[in-house]
Amino acid sequence: MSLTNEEFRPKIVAFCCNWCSYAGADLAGSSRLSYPADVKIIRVPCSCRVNPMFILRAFEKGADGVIICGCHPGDCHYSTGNYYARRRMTLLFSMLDYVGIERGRTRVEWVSAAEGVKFSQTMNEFVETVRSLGKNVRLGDLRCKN
Amino acid sequence: MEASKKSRSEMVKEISGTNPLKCMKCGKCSASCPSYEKMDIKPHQFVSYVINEDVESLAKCDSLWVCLSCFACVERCPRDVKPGKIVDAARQIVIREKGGSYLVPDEIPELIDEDMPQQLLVSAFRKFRR
Amino acid sequence: MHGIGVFVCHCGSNIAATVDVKKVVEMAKLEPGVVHAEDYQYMCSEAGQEKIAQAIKEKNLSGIVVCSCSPRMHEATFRKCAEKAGLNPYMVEIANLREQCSWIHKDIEEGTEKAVILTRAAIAKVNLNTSLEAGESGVIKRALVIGGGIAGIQTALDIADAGYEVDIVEKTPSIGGKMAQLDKTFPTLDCSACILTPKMVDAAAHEKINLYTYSEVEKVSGFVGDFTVEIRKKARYVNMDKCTGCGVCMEKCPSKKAKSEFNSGLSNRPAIYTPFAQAIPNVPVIDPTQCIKLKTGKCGVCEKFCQAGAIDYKQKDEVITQKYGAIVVATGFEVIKLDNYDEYAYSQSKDVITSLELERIMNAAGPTKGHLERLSDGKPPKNIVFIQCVGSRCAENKGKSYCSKICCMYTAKHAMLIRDKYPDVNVTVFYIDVRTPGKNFDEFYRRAVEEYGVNYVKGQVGKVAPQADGSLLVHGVDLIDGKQLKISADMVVLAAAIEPNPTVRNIATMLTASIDTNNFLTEAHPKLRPVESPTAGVFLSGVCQGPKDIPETVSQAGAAAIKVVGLLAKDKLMTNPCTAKADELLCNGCSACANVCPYGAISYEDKLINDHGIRKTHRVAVVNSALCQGCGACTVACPSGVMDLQGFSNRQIIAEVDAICR
Amino acid sequence: MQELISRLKELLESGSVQRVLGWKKGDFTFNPEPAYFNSAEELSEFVYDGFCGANLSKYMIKASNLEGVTAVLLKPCDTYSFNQLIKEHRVIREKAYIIGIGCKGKLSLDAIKAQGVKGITDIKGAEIDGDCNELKVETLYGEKTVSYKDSMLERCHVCKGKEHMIYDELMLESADTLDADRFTDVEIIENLTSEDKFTYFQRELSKCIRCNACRNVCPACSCRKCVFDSTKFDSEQKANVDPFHESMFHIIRAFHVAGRCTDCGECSRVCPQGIPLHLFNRKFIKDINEYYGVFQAGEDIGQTSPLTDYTLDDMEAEERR
Repeated sequence: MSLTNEEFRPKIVAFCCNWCSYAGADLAGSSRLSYPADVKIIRVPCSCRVNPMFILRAFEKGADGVIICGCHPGDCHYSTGNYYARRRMTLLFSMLDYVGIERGRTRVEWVSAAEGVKFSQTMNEFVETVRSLGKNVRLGDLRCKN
Repeated sequence: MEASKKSRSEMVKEISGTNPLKCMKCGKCSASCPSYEKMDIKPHQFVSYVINEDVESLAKCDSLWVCLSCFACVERCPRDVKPGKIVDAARQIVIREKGGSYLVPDEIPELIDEDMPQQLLVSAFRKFRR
Repeated sequence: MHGIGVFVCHCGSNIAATVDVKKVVEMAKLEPGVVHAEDYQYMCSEAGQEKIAQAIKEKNLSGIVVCSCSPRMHEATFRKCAEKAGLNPYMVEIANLREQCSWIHKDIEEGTEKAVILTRAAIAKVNLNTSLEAGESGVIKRALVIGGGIAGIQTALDIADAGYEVDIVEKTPSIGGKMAQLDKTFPTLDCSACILTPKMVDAAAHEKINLYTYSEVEKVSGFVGDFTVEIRKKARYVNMDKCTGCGVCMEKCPSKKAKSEFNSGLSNRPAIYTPFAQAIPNVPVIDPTQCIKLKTGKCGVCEKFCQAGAIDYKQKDEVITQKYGAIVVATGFEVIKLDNYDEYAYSQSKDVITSLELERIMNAAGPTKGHLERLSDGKPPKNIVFIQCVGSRCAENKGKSYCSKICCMYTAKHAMLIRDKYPDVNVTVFYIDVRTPGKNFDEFYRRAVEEYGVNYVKGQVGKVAPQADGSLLVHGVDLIDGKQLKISADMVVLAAAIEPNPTVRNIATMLTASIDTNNFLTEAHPKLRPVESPTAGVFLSGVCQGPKDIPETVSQAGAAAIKVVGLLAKDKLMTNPCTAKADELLCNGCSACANVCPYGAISYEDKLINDHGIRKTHRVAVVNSALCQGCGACTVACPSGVMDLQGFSNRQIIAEVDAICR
Repeated sequence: MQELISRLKELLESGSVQRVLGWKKGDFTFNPEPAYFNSAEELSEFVYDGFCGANLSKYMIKASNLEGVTAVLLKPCDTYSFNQLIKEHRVIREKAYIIGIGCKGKLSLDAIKAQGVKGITDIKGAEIDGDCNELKVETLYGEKTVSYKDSMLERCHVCKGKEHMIYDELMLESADTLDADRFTDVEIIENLTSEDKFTYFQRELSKCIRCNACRNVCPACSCRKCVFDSTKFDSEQKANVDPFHESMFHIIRAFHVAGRCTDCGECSRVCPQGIPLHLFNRKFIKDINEYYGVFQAGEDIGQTSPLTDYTLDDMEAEERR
């Protein structure tokens, strides 16, 4: 079974920090700024809560793209969380590039509670990029696929 | 007809790259315009014609050819609506729709009158040398 | 018994219009662990909560999922509801079907599909939730107010009147702020100083209020109820205890070239100065960038003349550390720089001034002793033009996107005062809109037009051209008459936009309080919690939160004060139980977690561990749950997954991931 | 060599150490193994030569719990690991008497075999006292001679230097072996297309049998219980059930040791399938060096690890190369 790009609906997992990006997503919602339903948000207290294990697990279970959103550097609710997250994700995503995972499937974006527009734009862009890359075949658990 | 009208106003937006809905009708463009007196449609009114999808009237008006393209309005517009670019876009539409009837260099001397400011000649190149 | 209840809210039509709630209920019933699922019009209503409570009791639910609006909105509501019904409040999860589903999707099929998945993820998570108990922490009965303008003063007075200690930290040498610089206030035209100075005196005299002027907040740590703040008291070079405020030093000081900040740079001040006559405290400071003695070692005039012996050139900055239960930000505003609006010739002509500068010119204590005169030649102006919205209401690349809110009213005030005092002066106001919502505000503006004959013209000015004869040619337009106007004026007043004081960025960072793209502090909820920051224990007063006039600022200052008092009145605060916890059986004791903890909440102990019958002493991490704020940085630093975050545990998040990707 | 053995005897007999942690002879000359020596007599089995590649630092975790002081023999590169373990409170400095021993490059049987040598029965020329220029290999098919240099482990070609980072006393001479850049291989992979990168790693990793040798030998992988053995993430895996698990395991393992890995190369040395596992760790090391400044784990105990540190203007993930 092959899917053309038009039919292809990617699975996107977005990890959003509770204080900025999740609120930014709420603002996008209350401002009725749409983005594809392919994006499903997981609320975490801070971007520094995102364990590489979660990201790889998402890919394993069939996610086509993973995006991490947090407060802008300097604005972290916990002062320093996003600084750690920035280093961790830079290194992890660089490693994923290195083992041949397409670069467009991973992304880090800083979205404040006031940036509903940015949240929606980011998600639209990200979904478009992942859609153009097609189904994730390099990291998936192939047993579940038919 | 309805469709072509609409597409012309869309074209103005596309060519000018501006969003007329951003205008807050402050009138700074009209206050800045050196050719204001000679204009039948005033600079701050341009946007309404585009919003109301009446590019027809815009295309017929004198303002289009009175505008010096000095871009004072573009520079000063607080909302980044750039009325000068709308004029420019309307001109282009008119010129495009005329087909091949571009201004021929030989015709220019006849068209020049003595009061014509130097700036107009320079900006004429902006208008016609497309 | 294990059983999950799922409650799907219609939110009127907010959710139900784009999500088939019945289908969500159907699908939820198929999920493992779910024993009850129902939908209702408004789950957050009393009747809705009653349904939840009943189901918890009747079906003996061990956890619930409420599919409704954002957890930022009603998580607390549903947790309380669960608690009342006898369920641990942390056995509640919210699926955000409104902000993150129904409101952004139009297609009902698509919306429903996503809603089902979000619900499934919440169910997967709640299956792994554990009961958590909130801890308690103490409250230090003292508040800090950052900024000593009218907002800060009012907040401090109200808190102090309720019986709590308050410290005001003000970075300039005197409290009073921008209001002290104003001449008259709208819409009643009382003298600003006359109504402000009594409040300044009250603040200084109040036994519960402590002023740190010429001081800045340098470091903030801790959390609601228990902040530790370092305050730098800059060297005044004047001993506050000895100074009598006689003012001789200021008179005798030979260095008089510094621009007076208080007079908006329109007059000079000595190197040793108080910003203005009614300054509180009435103790001068020496400006080290101007003082000849401090710069060259020679002079010492002030020391010679000071009868009290209060001058101390060797004084050093002092850093004091104080503990607070609550912090109020009242940092106020500045007028924007006008570099981007050179068409109005502010940099080219001395007679183009800002409204704040006009305020000083009109003031009897100002640079012209209250006489309206041109700064270029001292002549009385005959034609004055006011230009509104300079730098306000602009596209983002051109200026401030917001309305500065106060300009319409103060311009009407200025125009009125000028026409009143100098009836032969023509006053023209170019406006885009006149915005006068507020008690007696529109009446005030109408009086300016009707009684005082101020000429209001609709249309923004294009440019101001200084002429050879010293006059200013104003290129304007009257949009109503459809005429372009060229008015020869001899003074132009610009209603420049206001912006938050630039220091607020740094302060917000120290407080971990969020800030918007315009540098205004963000409120916890724009409508329902307007004076609180999302950061617990931090409150907002005055223009730091958004443009405001004096009456509004004072009301907000009072509102912030009552919020502070409400906090300080408590003896104990419930702490967030979603804290980190180490599995001491397996901890390596490697210190990675402690290295990333921003709160110093992790320490190490040697513990005797019984590992499958083998007793051994191990170095293990111990989290102080009173200090831990639950960010989770440690959980990722821990390679063995031993450090976990309660409420957002590794397994819970993995379960959500699995449910979403299923 | 003799002086080393005499010194060890002296230490044991004087009672200043209770045991020696070193290597003893294996079944062949080319497979010595780590061992404790509790008495001077036991030292007759002691050996130290070009085949003693094993990094003994990790054994000190257990030895730190034993009674008394352990004399541990550490090669220059092993001392980085030991330092890192001190930093992580995994070993107790006072429980170790560190004899920093010289190193002239360690040998790889695979590298010897790769030179076309089969049926090896004995190898001479690996003695630490020798000049380490040539190896005489006895095989079922006669004696062969191979160059010492060509027979070294990959890690010795990119040697960190022959200086000991921590020791109580130094013994034996070293010889420089550095003759390659350690990031060359990483760079080659980086420059492939993502398709080719994937193919390369899939080919390598599909050999993985999840024997956990890499994990067990790694001085940084010293967790009392590995996440892949615990239920902490619902991630316990005893074996690879699908191709992704191999990469998941190795990526996460590399991430967990990032900023802590000293690049000792033990993972690649012990992998029975010959997977170049160091390429994962080196990628992280290379990125850390490029993005956050050059960092060598184990060099300086006082230095913060790059992953528990930050600067306000670190680069963004999207700016990665």
